[in-house]
Amino acid sequence: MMSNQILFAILLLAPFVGFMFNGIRWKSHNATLAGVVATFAVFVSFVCSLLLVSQLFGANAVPSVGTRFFEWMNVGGLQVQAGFVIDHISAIMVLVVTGVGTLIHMFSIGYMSHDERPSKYFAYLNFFLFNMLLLILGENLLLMFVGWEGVGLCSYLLIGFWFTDSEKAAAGMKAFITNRIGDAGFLLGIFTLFFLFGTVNFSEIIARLPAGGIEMGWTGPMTVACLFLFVGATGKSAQIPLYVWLPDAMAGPTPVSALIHAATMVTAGVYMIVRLNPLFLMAPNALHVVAVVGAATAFFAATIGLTQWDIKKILAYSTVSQLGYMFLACGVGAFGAGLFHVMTHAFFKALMFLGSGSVIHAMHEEQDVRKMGGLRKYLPITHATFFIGWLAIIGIPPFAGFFSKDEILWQTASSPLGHKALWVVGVLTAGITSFYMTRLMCLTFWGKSRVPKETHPHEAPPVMWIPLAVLAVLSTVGGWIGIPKVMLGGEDNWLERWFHHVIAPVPEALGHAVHSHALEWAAMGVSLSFAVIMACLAYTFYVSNPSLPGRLAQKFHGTYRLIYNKYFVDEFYFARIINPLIDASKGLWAYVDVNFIDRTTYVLGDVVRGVGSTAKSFQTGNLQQYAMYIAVGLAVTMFLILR
Amino acid sequence: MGKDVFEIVVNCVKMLLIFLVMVQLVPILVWLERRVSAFMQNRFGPNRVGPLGLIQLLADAVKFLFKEPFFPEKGMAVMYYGAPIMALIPGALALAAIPLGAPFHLEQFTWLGREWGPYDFIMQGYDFGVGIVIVLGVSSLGAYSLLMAGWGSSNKYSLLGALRASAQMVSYELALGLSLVGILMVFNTFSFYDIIAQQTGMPLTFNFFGKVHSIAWLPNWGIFFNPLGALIFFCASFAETNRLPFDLPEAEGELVAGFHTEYGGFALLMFYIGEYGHMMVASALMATFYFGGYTIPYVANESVANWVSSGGLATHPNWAAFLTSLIFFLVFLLKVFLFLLIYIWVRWTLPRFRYDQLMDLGWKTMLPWALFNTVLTAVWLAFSHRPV
Amino acid sequence: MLSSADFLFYFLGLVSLVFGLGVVLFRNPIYSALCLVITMISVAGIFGTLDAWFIAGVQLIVYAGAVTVLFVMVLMLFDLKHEMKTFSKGVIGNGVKLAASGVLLGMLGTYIWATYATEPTFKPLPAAATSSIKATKDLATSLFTTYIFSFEVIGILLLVIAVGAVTLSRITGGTHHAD
Amino acid sequence: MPINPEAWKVGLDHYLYLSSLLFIFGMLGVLMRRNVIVILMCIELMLNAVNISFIAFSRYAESTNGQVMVFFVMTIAAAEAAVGLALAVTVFKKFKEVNIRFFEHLKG
Repeated sequence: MMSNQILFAILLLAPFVGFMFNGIRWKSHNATLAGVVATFAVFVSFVCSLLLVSQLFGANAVPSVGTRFFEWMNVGGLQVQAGFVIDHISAIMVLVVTGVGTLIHMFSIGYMSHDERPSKYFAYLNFFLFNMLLLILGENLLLMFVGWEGVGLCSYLLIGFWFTDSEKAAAGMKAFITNRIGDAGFLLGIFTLFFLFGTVNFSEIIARLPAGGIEMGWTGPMTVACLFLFVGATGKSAQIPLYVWLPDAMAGPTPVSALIHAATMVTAGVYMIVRLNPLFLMAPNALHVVAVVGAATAFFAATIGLTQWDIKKILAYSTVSQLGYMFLACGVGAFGAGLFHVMTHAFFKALMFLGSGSVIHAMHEEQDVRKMGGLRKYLPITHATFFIGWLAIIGIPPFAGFFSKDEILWQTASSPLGHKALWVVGVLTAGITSFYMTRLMCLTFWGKSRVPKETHPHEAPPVMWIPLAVLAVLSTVGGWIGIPKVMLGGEDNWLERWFHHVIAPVPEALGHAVHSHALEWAAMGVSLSFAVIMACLAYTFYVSNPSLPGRLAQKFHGTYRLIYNKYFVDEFYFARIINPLIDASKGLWAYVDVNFIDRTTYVLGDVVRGVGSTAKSFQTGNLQQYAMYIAVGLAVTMFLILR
Repeated sequence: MGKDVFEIVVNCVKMLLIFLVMVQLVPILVWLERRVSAFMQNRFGPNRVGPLGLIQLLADAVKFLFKEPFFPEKGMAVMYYGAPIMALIPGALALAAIPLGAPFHLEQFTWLGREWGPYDFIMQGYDFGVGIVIVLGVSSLGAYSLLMAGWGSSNKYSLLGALRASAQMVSYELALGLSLVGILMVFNTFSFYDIIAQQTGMPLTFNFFGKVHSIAWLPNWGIFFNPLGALIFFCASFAETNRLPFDLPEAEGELVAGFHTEYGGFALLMFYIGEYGHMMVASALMATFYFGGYTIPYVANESVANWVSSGGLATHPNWAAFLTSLIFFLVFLLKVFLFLLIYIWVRWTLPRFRYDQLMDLGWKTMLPWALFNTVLTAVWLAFSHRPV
Repeated sequence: MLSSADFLFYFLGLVSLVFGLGVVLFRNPIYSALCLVITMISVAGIFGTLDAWFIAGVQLIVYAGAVTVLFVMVLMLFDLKHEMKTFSKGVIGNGVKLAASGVLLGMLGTYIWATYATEPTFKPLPAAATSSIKATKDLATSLFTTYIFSFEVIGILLLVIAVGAVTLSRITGGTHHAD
Repeated sequence: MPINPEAWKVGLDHYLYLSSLLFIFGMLGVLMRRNVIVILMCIELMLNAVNISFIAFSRYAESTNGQVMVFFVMTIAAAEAAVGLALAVTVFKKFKEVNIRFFEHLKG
């Protein structure tokens, strides 16, 4: 039996070894070898994480499995261990990341088979996974931050993977810079927490929380820390106001979008908040901010999704919207529901992204849905799996999305931290989601074919559709662990029992939850029927009566333009933030830099030059003179020592 | 620990004797060389003066002694005259460090009305216990003789010969030293006496995977333990002594006569003595390390002593001890002569190498093989004592 | 009464000092090099008086047999004869150099005299330890156990040096490109 | 000063005197000579002087550590000689002389 330490080491290092292997032979064109090695590395991690997670089950279950490799730093009061832990929260994340990661790696073997630099691609992908595992398993904020930065780097590298296209390179840059803003917030949050608790270890922070010391105001230290952390989360998880990078990030290869920008990395913010849930519960105002931002993001992103024509952009905005849901869940204190949605979303969104990858592959890199349609008969497997994903995301029972989304909506309505208005927004968003997802299905797979004559779509090879099939199964059954109480006759579902130890309940001081079975059934019915109605509407719009959308767009011209151009957010950022910053920087350079800083350095330089020209006379280049200095120095030193 | 006067006198005499042995063997070798080469080339060789031309040696010596000594016009006197002397010293010192016969013990005896002894004598000039290191160190000084001769003559052929010679000697010293490492590992000592003692006796005995095996009809000689090392050592010693096929320093076709172009008469004779001295040292080392030194194969040392004392050759035990040692000395001399004959044989068989071939052979063939021999011996030693 | 070992030390010490001075003072570098050889040999002998026979042999092989041969060879290749400018010029500089060396020597001598002159001479080694075999074995043991890391590092250094020396000697020009 | 016969008995101090004298000789050579190769030789002289005191102390303390040190010093000395001579050869190829002053051209 291997010790946990070895298992952890293999778990962490397997992707790193894969990265080294592919990184060293980065010039190779052998996609199969690179892909198989990379996939195998991740699969090894998956097996290790299964072995480790299995210790949380059964009669001898332990609350958490952890190990410490070495002391990373010990400076003053700051003591950081290179320690890793799997508890009930990280267990779900690590299984999702390695499991879905394995499938996406496998898919990539087929998808990247014709690429020029497959080894480089798989090296980046493995390195991403290594960093993601650091982020998830790290027992303290600093390790998480290392992983956090690492995944940011990999995301940048992979978005700009086809860097010869300057637009794609720019997209990578945008993602990186936007993330930096969030990271700065995250770092400030870490500093605040260290200042408050004198540690960066998660369990120690939680243990040192003041008992019952809930901060009601806006300026309490914990509220400030939580808000800083949330800024970090908005950057990484693409929330208002920092969501702008995620749609552009679709410039990367589609499996990357599936792995990084849908299933794993973007949920890091949610994961971080769930990890620190007792802390956030101490700062209800911060949670309100989280909830409002989450709801707003969900709604806005969904509306933008209505008007997009690029298949990946639609999915990207859908991702932003779903991430909003997760933050909404966290904001109302339903952390378990949030993590539940992370998991189900990882399944069905990875499925849909990979499906779209399969479509794009079949269409020879065509991403515009207007040039698709009727693909069902060319891509039967892709269509079937995509169909399941569609059912899951619009929330049709018994598919995964229904349970998690319903849990979030019900918690929003019933939790003491929730609000009716948030619920309304959530339901509206669910409807809109249903609409644009159906639109996507209609435009891509159903209706008449608009495929150009020279394109001959073909079904993907097995190495690509097997991951789709596995993900489809997971999207179907993945939600069954969280069947609502009312459906089980009042029993706690598996998920609640799983999270029993690690997710704190909303404190009594903040009010009481609403308990009404009737209300819950009603809410479920409302959201479900709304989603079905919107889906039918979309079917009417885009299959039965294809001219209707155009006329509507003509009629509500202003609104359509506003939404189509993504509310002009990018333009706003440029006009109000980026350009003023550039102007201010130029002004600073022209006045402050030239007049003060440069002058100071000139003076310093003159001083140094003067001293140097004096000292120069000693440095003649005459070796024997140097030897003489040594001899004299030796004599003087010996005199001083032997005196 | 004041030493006895007799002991000191004997030691001095011993050194002198070793030097004389070296010097006196040279004419015999020269005669041998000429006769053997004549035999190999189907000629007669010197056969007119005395029986088998043996008196020819005397005539040669006289000629060398009475030739006019000359000095090159722009030469440097110190170096020019120092070089031949330097040629003699390393050979003699190195030869003095090698045991030429078994040590012998003298009982207390009365002579000139005084009690002397008891004494223990070694048939060797001096013994520091680290024998071979000193021998190698001393014989490496031979390069200076050539360099001084080349520089002191103020002749470009001499200089070129000297530079070639010293480069060659420095290069081949590496292979020479490394080839000995293997046999030193086998015997696990630096001392010549221990090495010879381990080669005494009859059946070739060795460990193989923890079991002791023996081959009854082979003597217990070093060459069977380290044949590759012996081969490399023997080849490298040719270069070390500047003999054909490695006699680049005096390649007649290119450099007139190399470093001794400007020498004649007695000084030239001294260079010859130095060269033959080096050959003798190499042969003696060869015999000591790989062929049992002064011991007689198939015969135990004690039986020699018994034969001497029982055969009535010597009545007094001191004389018996001395005679026994003398027999061993003759045996050793025989072995040395066999190797010297091989030297001569090779000289008249193989053509001269080109200089780049010489360097390639030294650095790219012998050095790696000597290293390989070391590793091989280490592996062999590690496994030979370990049962499977 | 001087023992023979003491006599040997004085003799070898004198030889090494005289020829060491010769290295510094001879105007012809070849003579300097030959003086160096003799100094090396006598230093090897001094090692011998201290019962370090193995080191003495190595000194002969490495210093006298290889390093100095290299010096002599290079000097002969350069064909350097009598030098016009043997010593560096400058009254003040040379004065400082001489003074520093003299002060250093004085201090060293005083220190040695104050510290070690009253110390007993060497204890005679036990019979087993005088055997060169044993001493050599001890040396090898500490070389290959305690100092194994330094030993390996030195090996790498030698490799680097070999490559560096070959590279340097292949350079055709001087420090500046020939014009 | 009366001559004390005991003072002539060789002890550690005698070796140290010899060592320091040789060292100072070598140092003078390094400081005063112009020829690079002679300077290198004087460095060898200094190293030898140090080796003497190493061996003397090793004998005095009856430990082999000093001899190990000497071993290392010899190795370093050989390496240093090789590189130094290679440099000298390089300089000689350019200037046809090996004066130490030519190393001044290395600056910049």
